Amino acid sequence: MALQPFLALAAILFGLGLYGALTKRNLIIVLISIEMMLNAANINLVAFAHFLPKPNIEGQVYALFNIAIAAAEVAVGLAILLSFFRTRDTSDVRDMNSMKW
Amino acid sequence: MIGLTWLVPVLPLVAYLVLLFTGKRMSEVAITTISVLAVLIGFVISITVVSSVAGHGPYAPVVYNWLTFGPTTITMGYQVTNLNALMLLVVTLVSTLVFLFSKSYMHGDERFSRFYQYLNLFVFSMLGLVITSNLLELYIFWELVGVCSYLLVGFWYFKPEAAVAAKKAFIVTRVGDVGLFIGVILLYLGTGSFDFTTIFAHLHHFSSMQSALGAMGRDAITHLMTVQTWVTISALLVFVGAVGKSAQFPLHVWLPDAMEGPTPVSALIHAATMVAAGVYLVARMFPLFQASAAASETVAIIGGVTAIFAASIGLTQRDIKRVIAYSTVSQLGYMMLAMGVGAYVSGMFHLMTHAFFKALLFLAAGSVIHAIDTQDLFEMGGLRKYMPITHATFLAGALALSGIPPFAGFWSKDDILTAAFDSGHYVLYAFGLIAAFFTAVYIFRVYFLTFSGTYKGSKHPHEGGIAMTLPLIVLGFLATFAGFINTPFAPLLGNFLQPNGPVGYDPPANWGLMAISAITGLLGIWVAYSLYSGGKRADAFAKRMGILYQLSFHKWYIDELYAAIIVLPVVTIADGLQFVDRYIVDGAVRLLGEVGYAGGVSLKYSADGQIQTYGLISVFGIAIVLIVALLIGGVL
Amino acid sequence: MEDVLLLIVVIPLIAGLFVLAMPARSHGVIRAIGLIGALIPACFALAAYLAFDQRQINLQFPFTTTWMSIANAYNSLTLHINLGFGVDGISMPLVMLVGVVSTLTMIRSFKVTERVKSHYFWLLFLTMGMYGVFAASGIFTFFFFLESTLVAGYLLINIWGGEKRHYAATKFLIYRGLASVVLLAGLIGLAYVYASTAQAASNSVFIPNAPNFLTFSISQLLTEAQLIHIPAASQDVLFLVFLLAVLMEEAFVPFHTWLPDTHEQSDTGTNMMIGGALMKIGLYVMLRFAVSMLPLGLAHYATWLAVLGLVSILYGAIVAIASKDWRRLIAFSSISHMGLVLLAIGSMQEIGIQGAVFMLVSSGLLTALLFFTVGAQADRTGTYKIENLGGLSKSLPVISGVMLVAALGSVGLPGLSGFISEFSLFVGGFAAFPTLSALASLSMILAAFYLLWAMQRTTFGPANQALPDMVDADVIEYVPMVILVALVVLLGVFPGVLGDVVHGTAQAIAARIGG
Amino acid sequence: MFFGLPITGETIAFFLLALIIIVSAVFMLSLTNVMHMAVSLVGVFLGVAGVFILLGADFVGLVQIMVYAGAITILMVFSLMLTHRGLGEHAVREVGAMRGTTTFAGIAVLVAIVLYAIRNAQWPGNTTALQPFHQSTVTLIANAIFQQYTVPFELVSAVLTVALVGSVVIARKEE
Repeated sequence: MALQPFLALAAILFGLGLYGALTKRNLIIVLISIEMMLNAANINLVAFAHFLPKPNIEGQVYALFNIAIAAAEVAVGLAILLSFFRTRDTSDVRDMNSMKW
Repeated sequence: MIGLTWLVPVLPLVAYLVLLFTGKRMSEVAITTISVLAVLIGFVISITVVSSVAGHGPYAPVVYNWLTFGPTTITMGYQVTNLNALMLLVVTLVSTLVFLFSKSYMHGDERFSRFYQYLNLFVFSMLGLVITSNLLELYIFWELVGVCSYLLVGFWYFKPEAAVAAKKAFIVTRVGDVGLFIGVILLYLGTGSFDFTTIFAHLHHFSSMQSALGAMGRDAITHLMTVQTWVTISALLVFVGAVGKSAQFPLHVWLPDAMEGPTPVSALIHAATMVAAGVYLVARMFPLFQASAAASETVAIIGGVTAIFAASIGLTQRDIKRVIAYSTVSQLGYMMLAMGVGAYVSGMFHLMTHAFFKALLFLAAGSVIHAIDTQDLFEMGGLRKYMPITHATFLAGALALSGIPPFAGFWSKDDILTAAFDSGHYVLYAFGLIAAFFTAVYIFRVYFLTFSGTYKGSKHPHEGGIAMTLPLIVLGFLATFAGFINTPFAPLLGNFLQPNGPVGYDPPANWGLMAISAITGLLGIWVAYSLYSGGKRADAFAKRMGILYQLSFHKWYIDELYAAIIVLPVVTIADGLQFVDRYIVDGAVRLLGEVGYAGGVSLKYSADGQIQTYGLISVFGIAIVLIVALLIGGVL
Repeated sequence: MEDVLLLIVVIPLIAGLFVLAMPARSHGVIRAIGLIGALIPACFALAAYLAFDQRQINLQFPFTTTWMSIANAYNSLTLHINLGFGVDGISMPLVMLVGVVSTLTMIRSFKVTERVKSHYFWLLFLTMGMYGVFAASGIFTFFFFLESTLVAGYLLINIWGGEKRHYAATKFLIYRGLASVVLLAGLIGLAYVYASTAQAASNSVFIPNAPNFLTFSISQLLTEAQLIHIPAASQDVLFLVFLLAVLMEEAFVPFHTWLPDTHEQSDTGTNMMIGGALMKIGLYVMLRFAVSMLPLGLAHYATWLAVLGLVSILYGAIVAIASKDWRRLIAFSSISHMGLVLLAIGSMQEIGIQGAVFMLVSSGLLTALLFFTVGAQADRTGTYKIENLGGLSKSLPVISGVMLVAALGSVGLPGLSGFISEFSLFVGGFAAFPTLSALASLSMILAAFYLLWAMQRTTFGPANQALPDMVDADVIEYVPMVILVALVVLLGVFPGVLGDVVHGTAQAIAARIGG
Repeated sequence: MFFGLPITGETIAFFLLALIIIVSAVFMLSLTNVMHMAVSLVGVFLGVAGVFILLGADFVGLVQIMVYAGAITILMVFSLMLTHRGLGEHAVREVGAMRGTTTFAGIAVLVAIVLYAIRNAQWPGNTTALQPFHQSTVTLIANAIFQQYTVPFELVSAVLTVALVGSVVIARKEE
């Protein structure tokens, strides 16, 4: 196996996640898409850890940190969503624009 | 006593500082005593200095290092030469008398001590000016006397005319000062020194200046100049300084206005000492003018023109002090004429006698003004009865000014006219002679209008106290007899001023010319008598003269001319430039700011608050960057 | 004595922190701390000034400590970023000037009653910044303190200024910030050009500090820049960058419009600081970097410098005539004076360099004095508009008298410090550019015109009836006036006290630029 | 040979996983039913976990399964259900075709360039070993976390705690 297929896979997954994050109107879906992007990044980290001339465990460590932070992010994101939904009765990202200008 | 010369200027400075810190609590008598003592001691020292110089000749300068200035070191100090010693004597003598006179003239003024402070500061500066050891030091004191003049002219600052006159005096003389300033710099650059002796030594062999000039500047003009033009330009610039200070045409306009100051100030500063500094400067820099015929010729012409020009204005003025002021301008013109034709001794001689009789005339005028509180000639008259001493001394001064033998003015003025005639300047001689005629007319016009006829005012005039009359008497005595120190029979002053052989051009006595000028003076007096003694004929005469009278009365409209061609354009340009600055230069800046602001405002609508839009734009941004990176190659 | 400069820079900061620790209501304590915090460094500066060795041309009282090192910064050279201080004959007088001006500003600011605590903190911060700028011996240290003056100046204008203070403060920030950016480019460019040239030349030329080529040390750049012959093309470009920065920093025409606005909107104390010390930084940069290290660039642009200087001289003088506000008048007057310095620098004469330092110090003192007296009369009359004033000599004789001294000093009256500065500058100018200098000398007449005209309308004439009743200077106000007048007279009568310090360094610079 | 790769078990496993991931992701984005979306989401996360294991990162893979496929997915599904009303209403309010196409085009360009770059770049040589580390990855990770990365590790735990508390505070009903 070589490095490239993994990087390519990660790139494609990243692109799909990005598409979801930019087009979906439901905040939950957007969050899910972001998780997919994070997963793509994790694939890269682990793949590099594996394929570097001198394999290095730190890639995996970073991936773990990533996962932890992603979990925290999802928790906070969903909490905001619930709070938002309760007050505005919507989970549409287009309604979350009170901070413009 | 020669070692004490430095005390002469320092004493008034000390008096100034004492008055500055304690003057407010002192009585008028104490203030006057301190001040008069300061200059009187100086006068005594000056007498001994003159006597030792007469025996010894010029002394070497006494200096200390002041500032390291490029490759040279500027020194400050003093130098006693024959010329300096003479000036020292004249200045201290006149100062002492004016200080004494001011006591009663300024009596009761709430800023009495301030007045004496300024006077002391002035005398310090003036004395420093006359015994200076180098050109830069001369310039420093030159400016200091100017600022003292500014302060004293504006002494009654609450009078708007005085405020304007003070500013005008400073700025007009400043024009001249800048000329001198540049002249000093050019001389320094040419010779590498500020010392008179060094500069003069270079003037004797131009080749030494050639190298200094060659090393200078990337400016094309320096390469076009020969040493001769360099010297001429320097001399002319130095002369510009003298023109400003000595109120020569065309910078004479400040002096008559300066009469807004207290009369003792006019006597001391604007008649006897400071305005003569211009002549002194030319005398001090005499070798420089000798080295450039063109410069000397200019000096002579300006002097001659000023003499007749100012005298013509003096004929018609109504203000007693203004008449005398124009007379001063005119007489200074004589001195410049003397310097210009090379008559060094005659010029200095006239400077000295003029200091005496003009101070006398001003003080006598001051005595009159003090007595009747007006300066308008046509409100005076018949004062002979009330003020006999003032009358007598004024008459002596007037006779001296008119050049009637054997009064002081006759000898010195005649010297100058003879020199002008002998050196071949016939036109200038004619100017001088006509000016002499005018002089006799206007001063006796003043005399007759003031002292003869009947008194027209209401206030009861009376003679001032001893402090007023004593200076008048002393000066009257000097105005009468001072001329005898340099008669053709015994040229004492000439010998004193030329210890190392003749300087400049000293014409032999010419009895014919003497007679002509004496007759001219008498003729002038007769004209004045016939026109003004009765009072009636003057108006008719003025009408008959028509436009000439108007020209003279309005001072040839010079003030109006300057207002129109200098002041108005400068102020207009300033206003215009201010507008440009505010709305065009700064406007461009603000426009730039506004464009940025407007851009920001319009772009803010593109930020719709949708995070997905931002993300989309970022995607395109990144895509573009990546495409560019790909196209440039090597990066990806 | 080694750490004296560090102390001078740090003490105002410490005092500022003390001020912050005080309760906001205790104005008296805060003012006392502010005064002491400015006075002690000023005394140290005086001690350093007196101990200054006039024969030595290197940076004196050196203090250096490495803050960080960047390996492989350029061409495998290591860059040490230092906190370093040191002064020579140019910066020593300016450090002293900051000491005088800052101390007197603290006294003047006793009159500030609004947000006293933060006012004093920022004044002390600004003091620290200016000390740091002039005492810095490293490019990094210099720039760090330069930026800190920017912050403090901005806040001082923005909080305690006049009606349009936000506008003025923003303008101040943008212009000086822009100048800083350009200056930073120049400084880094200088270090890198030096590093590459020195590395290339190290085979043929002995370089004392080899192989430490990449350096931010001003003294090393000063001593070695001329050894290695930086190519003329690089010098030209760098000089141009520095020139642009200085034009903005020092408010030369046409980048001047921020200065009148700033002065017009600032509090008197801030004006004293800005006009008295802050506005000397630009030309100090010129002398320190552009002139000393890029002689070929200077030679190439000398005429430009002179022309730009002349434009500023005449433009400033003429617009000053039409100025209706005292503070704008002073601002334009100082633009005019600084133009003269630029002209003299362009002359590349030793005397011009010496005159430049004289003028910086002298105009610092005189501008501070002018702003102080103008502010003092405005405290009483409530206006800076010249047309609303009149006859102040009657009610405020002392303030008017000192104002007159300051005005005459600015006109260049001998016996006051302005004269010898102007004279030196003109000697330098005439030696190189007689025609331009002759035109510049018109400014001497114009200066007399606008200053004395303004004086006439302010202090002379009958008293303006619309003005309120006033009392003359109180004891506290005597202190700054007496000290400043005394210093102005001291410099005017004995210029040697300044000239001896400047002379050696000016000579060294002149030797570098071949003047 | 398959895309220039030797056909081994490894390769086959990779392509299977890749297929699962991509298809699930596409489903995830195109389906509208909540439950279907959840299932495809699990597919993506499990596929990624498989890739991790394929790369020898067994510990990370297991964490991925636990955290993502387990916890996060459940959380998402719950949220979707809680806000079902909103979802039902707004599910039709998708982006316009224009916007969708532009976004797709932009992302396609981006991904294409990245793929091109990946293909053309010089990468370090291949490692054939399934497990390049000579020790257990768990040991290695433990060493790294508790020695070298102690501070970040502690910070992460702090972040998690804060996030936990913060979520509660934010999501709590206002009094």
